Amino acid sequence: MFELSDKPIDPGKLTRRLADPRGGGFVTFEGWVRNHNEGRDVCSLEYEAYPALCDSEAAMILAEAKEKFDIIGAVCVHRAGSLAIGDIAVWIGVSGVHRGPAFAACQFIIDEIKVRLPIWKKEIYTDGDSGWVNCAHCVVHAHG
Amino acid sequence: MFELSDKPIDPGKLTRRLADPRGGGFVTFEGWVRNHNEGRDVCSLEYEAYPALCDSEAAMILAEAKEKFDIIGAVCVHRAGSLAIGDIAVWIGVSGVHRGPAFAACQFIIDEIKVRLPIWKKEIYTDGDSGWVNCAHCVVHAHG
Amino acid sequence: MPAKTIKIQYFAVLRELRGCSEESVQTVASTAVELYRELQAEHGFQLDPDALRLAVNDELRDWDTPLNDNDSVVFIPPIAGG
Amino acid sequence: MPAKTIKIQYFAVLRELRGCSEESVQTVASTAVELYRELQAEHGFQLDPDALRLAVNDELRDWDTPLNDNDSVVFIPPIAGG
Repeated sequence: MFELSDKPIDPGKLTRRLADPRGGGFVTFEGWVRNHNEGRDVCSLEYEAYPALCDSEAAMILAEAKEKFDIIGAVCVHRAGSLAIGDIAVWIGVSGVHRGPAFAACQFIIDEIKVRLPIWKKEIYTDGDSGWVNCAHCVVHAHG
Repeated sequence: MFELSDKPIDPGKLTRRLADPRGGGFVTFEGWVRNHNEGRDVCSLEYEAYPALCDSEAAMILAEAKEKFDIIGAVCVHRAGSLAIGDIAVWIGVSGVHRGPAFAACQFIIDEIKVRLPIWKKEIYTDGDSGWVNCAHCVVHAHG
Repeated sequence: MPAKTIKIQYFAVLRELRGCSEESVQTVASTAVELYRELQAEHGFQLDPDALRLAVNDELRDWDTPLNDNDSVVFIPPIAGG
Repeated sequence: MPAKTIKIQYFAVLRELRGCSEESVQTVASTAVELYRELQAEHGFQLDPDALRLAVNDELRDWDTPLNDNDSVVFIPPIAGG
């Protein structure tokens, strides 16, 4: 299950969705908003998403994870909107009978999410400047 | 930080201990009590621990994790006493600036915990029988 | 070649450069890359197609995908989720 | 050789076999393995030292560790945490 959410992520609630009496190992990944990136002090973030393609890509990633790894369930939620330092930007939970596949699947999902989901991140810096992450050259050209 | 706990584990509370504005990736592992093991239906579990050696071994494991991997913080809590199916038997949380070391450290810690912490698990089966896990031969000898 | 109506959604840096999230355009472009070249010429987008990915009707597509009337198009700037 | 007082804690399967969690014994055993052999003979423990680990004064030790008066000893059955 994947969800784009405008509201704060509640790990406890999401974990309960994955509860399963067969489950022996449960691995989660939380991406937190850091106070720095590439040497600059970050004050807050804006996430913007392309919802329709996020949904279909994420569904494909979760299906691939279930095919590759011996897991029971997997859930991923990604935030959209304004986030502060320490907020959870993305949450992934994977349950399995054994822990090895749960760890591997959780890493696979976050790795794929990062390169495949059409989500953009604008960093607002403490010096008042801001910029789209991974798009430094776009901005330079735009001003050029 | 390591703790042996007689009470249910609260992941939300433990996560807050690891909150850090530098943190970008946070990985957790939860070991859940499964309803089966080695082909037998499990009804509940009793965990027994040797507290003094658990504390010193766990402190060593966490220190080794911090030395081997570029992480910010790591917490581990293990239950003692009676547990039901679905209960959290062990919780590990690792925060890092980046996710790779957080995943690696979390896996390292649970792998080491499993082989080094003096904790024993007695399974109570649905057929009324019970047994110490990893100690089938002890029981056979004891009855022999 | 008859003009087609294409719906375009803009996200992130392209939304800011274009100054809107969505528009409908009339075009005779036969492929997505031709449409992008037209928009570049009109709005001065400096991003090369190599830096972008393309979705047509909410599915990832190659740049030489032919466009049909009423297609919906998104030019996807470099992503940074997670 | 003078007798020493050794405190023994029992856990898990050994606690059940011995029927108690803790006892003090008087022994002339000079090493932990000698003490374990005495207890085996007395209580019929069928577990071989190879299947156990040893802690003396709450630290992991080799079986040939010499015992001193008032040492605290734990024979550690196969573990299964996590």
